[in-house]
Amino acid sequence: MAADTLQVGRLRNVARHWRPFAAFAAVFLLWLAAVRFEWVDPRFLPSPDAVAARAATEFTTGTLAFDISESLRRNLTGFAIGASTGLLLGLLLGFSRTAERIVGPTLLAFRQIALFAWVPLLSVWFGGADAGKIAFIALAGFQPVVINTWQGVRGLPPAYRELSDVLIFSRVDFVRLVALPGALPAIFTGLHAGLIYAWLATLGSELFLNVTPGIGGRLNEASQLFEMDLLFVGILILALIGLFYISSAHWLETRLLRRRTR
Amino acid sequence: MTLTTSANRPVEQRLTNSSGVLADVAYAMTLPLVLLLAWEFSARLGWLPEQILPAPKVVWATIVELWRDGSLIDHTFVSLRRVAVGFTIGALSGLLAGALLGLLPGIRAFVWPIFTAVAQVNTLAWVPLLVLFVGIDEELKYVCIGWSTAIPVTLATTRSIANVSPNLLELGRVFNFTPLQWMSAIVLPAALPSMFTGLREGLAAAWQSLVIVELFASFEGLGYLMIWGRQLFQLELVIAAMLVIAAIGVSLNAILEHLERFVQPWNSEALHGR
Amino acid sequence: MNQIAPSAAFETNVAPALEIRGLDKSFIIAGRDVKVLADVDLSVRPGEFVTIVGASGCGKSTLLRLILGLDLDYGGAVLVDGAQVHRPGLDRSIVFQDHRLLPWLTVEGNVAAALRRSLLSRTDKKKTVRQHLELVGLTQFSKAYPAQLSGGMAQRVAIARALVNRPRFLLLDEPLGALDALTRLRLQDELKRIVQHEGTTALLVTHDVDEAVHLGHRVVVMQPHPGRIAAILSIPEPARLDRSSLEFIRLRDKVLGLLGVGAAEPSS
Amino acid sequence: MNQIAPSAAFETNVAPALEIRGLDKSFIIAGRDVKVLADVDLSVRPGEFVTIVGASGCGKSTLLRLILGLDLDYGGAVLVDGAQVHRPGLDRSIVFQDHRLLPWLTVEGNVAAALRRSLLSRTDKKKTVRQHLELVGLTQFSKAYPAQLSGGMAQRVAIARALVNRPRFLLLDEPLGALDALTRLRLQDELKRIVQHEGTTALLVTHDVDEAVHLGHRVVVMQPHPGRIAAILSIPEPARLDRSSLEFIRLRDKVLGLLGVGAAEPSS
Amino acid sequence: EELTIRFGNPGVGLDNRQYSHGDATTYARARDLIEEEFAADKDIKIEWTFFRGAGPALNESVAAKQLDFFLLGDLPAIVGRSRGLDHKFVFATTRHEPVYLAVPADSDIKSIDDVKGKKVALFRGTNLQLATDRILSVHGLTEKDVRFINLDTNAAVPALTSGNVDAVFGGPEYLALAKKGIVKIVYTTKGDDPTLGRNSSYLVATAFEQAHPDITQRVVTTFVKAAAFASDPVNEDEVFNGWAVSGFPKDAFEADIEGDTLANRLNPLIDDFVIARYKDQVARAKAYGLIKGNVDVDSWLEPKYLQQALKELKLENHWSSYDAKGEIAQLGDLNKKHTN
Ligand SMILES: Nc1ncnc2c1ncn2[C@@H]1O[C@H](COP(=O)(O)OP(=O)(O)OP(=O)(O)O)[C@@H](O)[C@H]1O
Ligand SMILES: Nc1ncnc2c1ncn2[C@@H]1O[C@H](COP(=O)(O)OP(=O)(O)OP(=O)(O)O)[C@@H](O)[C@H]1O
Ligand SMILES: O=C([O-])O
Ligand SMILES: [Mg+2]
Ligand SMILES: [Mg+2]
Repeated sequence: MAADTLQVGRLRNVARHWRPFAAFAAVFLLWLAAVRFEWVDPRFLPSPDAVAARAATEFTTGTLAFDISESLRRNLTGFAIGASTGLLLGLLLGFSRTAERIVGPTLLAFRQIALFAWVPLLSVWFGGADAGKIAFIALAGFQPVVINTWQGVRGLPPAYRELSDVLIFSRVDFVRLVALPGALPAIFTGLHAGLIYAWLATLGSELFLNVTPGIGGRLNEASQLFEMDLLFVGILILALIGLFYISSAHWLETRLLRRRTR
Repeated sequence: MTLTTSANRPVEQRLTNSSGVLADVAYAMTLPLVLLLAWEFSARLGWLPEQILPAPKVVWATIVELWRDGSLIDHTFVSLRRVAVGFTIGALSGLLAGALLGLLPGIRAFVWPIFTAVAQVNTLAWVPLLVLFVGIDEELKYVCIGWSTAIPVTLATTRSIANVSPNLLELGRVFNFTPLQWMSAIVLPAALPSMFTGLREGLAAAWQSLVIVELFASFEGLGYLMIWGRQLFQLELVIAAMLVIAAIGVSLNAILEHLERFVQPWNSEALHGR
Repeated sequence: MNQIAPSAAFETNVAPALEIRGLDKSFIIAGRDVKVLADVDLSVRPGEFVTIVGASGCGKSTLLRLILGLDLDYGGAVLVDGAQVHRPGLDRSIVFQDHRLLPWLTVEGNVAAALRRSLLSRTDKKKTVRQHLELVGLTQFSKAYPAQLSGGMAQRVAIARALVNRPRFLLLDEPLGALDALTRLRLQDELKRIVQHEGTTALLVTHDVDEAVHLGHRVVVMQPHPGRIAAILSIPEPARLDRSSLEFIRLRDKVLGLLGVGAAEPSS
Repeated sequence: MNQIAPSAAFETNVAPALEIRGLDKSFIIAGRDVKVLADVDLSVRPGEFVTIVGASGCGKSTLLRLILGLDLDYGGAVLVDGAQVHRPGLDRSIVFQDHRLLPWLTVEGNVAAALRRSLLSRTDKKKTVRQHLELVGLTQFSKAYPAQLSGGMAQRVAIARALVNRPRFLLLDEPLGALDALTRLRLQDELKRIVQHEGTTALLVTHDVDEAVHLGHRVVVMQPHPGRIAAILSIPEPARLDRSSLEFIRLRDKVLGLLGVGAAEPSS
Repeated sequence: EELTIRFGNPGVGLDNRQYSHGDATTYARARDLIEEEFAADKDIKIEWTFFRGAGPALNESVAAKQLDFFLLGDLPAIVGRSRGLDHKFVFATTRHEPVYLAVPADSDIKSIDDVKGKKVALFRGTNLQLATDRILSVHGLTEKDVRFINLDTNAAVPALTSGNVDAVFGGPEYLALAKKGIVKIVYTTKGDDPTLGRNSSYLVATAFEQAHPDITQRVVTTFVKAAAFASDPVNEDEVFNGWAVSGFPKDAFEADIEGDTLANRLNPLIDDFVIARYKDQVARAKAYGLIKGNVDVDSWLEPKYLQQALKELKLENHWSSYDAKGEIAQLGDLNKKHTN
């Protein structure tokens, strides 16, 4: 019977791999039907083959591949800067009660300022070129990471803090052996959110700072010229890249956290 | 003899409630004051030209002026209304969706990837499309703000529920709890801290989205004020709007935090002990 | 209170309340498939008090989890009243080895949690919660949170919670482990009385062999690697009643011997 | 191994390793100020093994926390080697009542965690971790995670962790509570041997009076409401060595009597 | 030592192509005329930055001291100037840039008069707002007669096509949509009152101009030469080809210029017309609260480089100069040829 259950488990795993695709397929069918039966004004909803054709030309004769790589480069650079700064500051705030009391409230207040409100200031301070964009993306990635890391460390069960007191852990050991692993779920929440925001900011930076190659500019072009096929290509690419980011983060997370619970 | 050595633990413990709050406020004000002083000095010494960073007194004068002519209140009210409606819609649907996804791993397996994919396409990209379907009036603002609120709330709720300790979940099975009891006695309290984090994220996202959507299609609101300030290259207007947004954000956040403490007495009580 | 049910009263022709047949259970530990329970057979009659002793890690807690229906991934059969166990039920209640109190509920609230499905009126619920807190000596702490309790106090709350619902089956995983000698003796007698009085069928895991012999109609001795039943000893009622009786001491030493302790603990 | 230090060897003129004077400790529970330790005085000499028994909730764990320096909010003085305790130190190690293993580290990793501050070479660290896992019988589980252990196994890991650093003071909060009789006896003797051999000063909290008398040079009996010392009994070496000696049984019964159990447990 | 001359333009090509269109400097960019001019100077590098159709972002970069030469529409230039951005007005890049009224293909709006009471999209705070306001006032309307909705160009297109607004005032970007049949153009400033429409200017950062007057002169001369080339009707096709490097189709330029001439549109002179238009814009911007301080147009102008260029190129009499009302004050050679 134990062996049977294992078999069932394996089958269930296969099914699990299938399910996400089912949802995507359903949405695709819905789209096809909406086009076919004209549920939506055809000017607003391009057909899948029009979008596919546009994507093909954009990738072969157009600049889309380069646009994507430029957006990704900015996104990753900015996120790396923002997330690592956020992680370090978050840890500092989590460990040092004094740092927390001095910096914490201001940080929370700053976080309440909408991201896009920073565009004019960052643009004037860093210029509208790559420096300004990356600063903006870094800021976006920084905020959720710093907050979640900080709260994650703060929320560590007191029992674990005591334990590291008793084992006389150095700061480094405390971070490595207790705080980081203990705060890891929270930190991952922060990184997830940070990735999402940094991706939003990448698009935003390409729309609100000056235009250089990137997906943001292409989306803007699509909506100005009312080219719905290009708009859909852009949206699909945004979704795919975001999905890739999130699933990689999730994969990493489950690998790291897997063995903790029964 | 009570021990009051140089060790800071007992001192900290004794600084409960009233005096503790005072000390906290003193600490909290340090950094803003330092920043303000640095800002004022650099303005006085002319390190930063006015176009790069207007002096504090210019920003203050702008706030006073906006206050006098009533436009600050008008813009604030409009934004608050939009955020209130959008956030409520978004938070409720996010909590609901998150609860469903967190509780039903079967559905989660179907929907999660497509949800994450769609969540990656942010307000900015949706707006041109959304305008076609919901128009450009208040509905557009509510939908955008609600959407951006719902995403972090859903994410956090799903994760917090999916991460509730299996040991505690088991307990509910042992007591044969009805789904409702199971939710109220185990899942909810266990997930509450992260859910509140999600709500706070959602609130922040609501403000983000407000600015974006007020840029796209609005004549009023704090976000509009900010965009207007940028358009006219009046950074003092931008900073004034930022300050007001931050002040409101801090207050709303404080309310959420208070609520959080209120619904989790076990945390605050236990903290007093240990 | 009437003194009933000497162990002789459990005739073999009475339908068993709990029946375990050919139970096998494995876990994957560090990549390897490890068998933790092998071929366990056990029949428990209604109203019987069975105690289980055995080395650490021999699968006692696992066995209780399977009886509860918390884990269905095993070989063999677990039957309660003749029916295969599919899920936990209100008929079976447990004191977990880790007390598992809900940190967000007060002592009172934790005990009351077990009554959510009960049909009692609100005042009756309140009353029975109070009575059970009295039973474990924690009336004064009814408004405290778990983080404010000592280890033994938390364990007593868990006992109150398991009893409050008057279950037909009581599964107890070292419920008295963290208790001081006095409280322990008192609660042992309370458990014995309750089981007898209510006709409850009880399975108690313990490391205290005196406790096993004092409480059990039968003592199950388990052995590790893989966990299996080494012996089942019937305890005659006189031995259960008098801890200084020669029979009690003989049985205790026999259990100790089965556990491999023989030489260390002298029989007086 | 040399048999040293009968309790008579602990002269009063030796400077105490640990001295507790007029200790008072209160907690706020449900809004009220509750005194949990009142006027506790205790002197422990270097190399002495002191065991503590007392009702659940009488403040035993709290006392250990204060000795560790985890909580400084109390009245009175706690002196280690004549100096007031301000913080935990590598000289004092503890087995917490809840084992407190770090869930994200393997068994091995949890034990090695206590060696972070040690000056041993890497290979020596590995070796001593392995030795201590052997000592508690968990070599096979060195790569397992805490969630995969039984309650008793987790407790044994915590014991290995406390010992691995060869501390001068060993604080043990019911370290053997979840162990089966055999393992328990074995570990009792190991503890006794280690303490004697290394000259460690040990404080052990237990609910098992046999254990208290078997291990302690002195047994501290505490009483609740508020927690205070009711009596301190010196155990002569012969009684400690022979569990069947009349002296052992007399002392055990005396402790039980002090705990209020007198009548229930018959002296054989 | 090394010197980088940094040029900025508030427009960008399709696919983010680093090209723009609509004036002589963007034609020069397409044909590398500046690069050619400085080809011999090994230590001088040329750098172009194209901003997405927006003065604000360009102004921010000017404040961050990242640009030396840049083109700006009238209002953004005035706004930057009012905030103390230190630059000089060296020549006019365009004048009479038409404003169009676009409506959905099936709309019954037929002229300016029909927008009364309608929902109209408008990008506030841009020179479009001031241009629209003048159009309304010339037609006897005020902003109050119309229900304006603040929309940027991105949102205006879908809003218009989905029927969320009834009309939109905008630039030549709507010509392409009209060609696709998605909207139709029912009014343009072309041929209407000559003071309607928008103007733009070329500006140099004062710091650069003072440090490198010689280079400033060479830049201005190169652009004026390009303007002269572009103003010649025989070159029209080549100019459109140059602009089309930005990715926008030639026929859109043809449609935009229809009924007007490049000679008229690209006239670089700082004449009374231009000065009057800028002064009027300053007054209106103040009236609308778009700027706080004053902008003294006269001290902003720095025509000496333009004059020197015209002299060097022997073009003093090439373009006509106009009076404040837009009537010809002094007939230039171009118009003579043209009228002949
Ligand atoms: N979730 C799990 N995953 C992997 N292994 C497990 C799991 N739970 C228990 N085990 C293993 O099963 C065996 C039996 O565990 P169990 O908790 O039943 O022992 P026990 O008899 O209750 O021991 P103790 O007296 O120490 O509580 C142990 O070897 C343990 O490592
Ligand atoms: N953090 C805390 N906050 C409030 N009260 C506490 C806290 N910790 C302990 N107490 C109280 O202090 C008293 C003593 O607790 P302690 O844990 O020291 O008891 P103990 O003697 O170790 O009991 P046990 O044998 O059950 O472990 C108890 O009444 C408990 O309620
Ligand atoms: O160029 C303008 O943004 O008006
Ligand atoms: Mg167990
Ligand atoms: Mg304790």
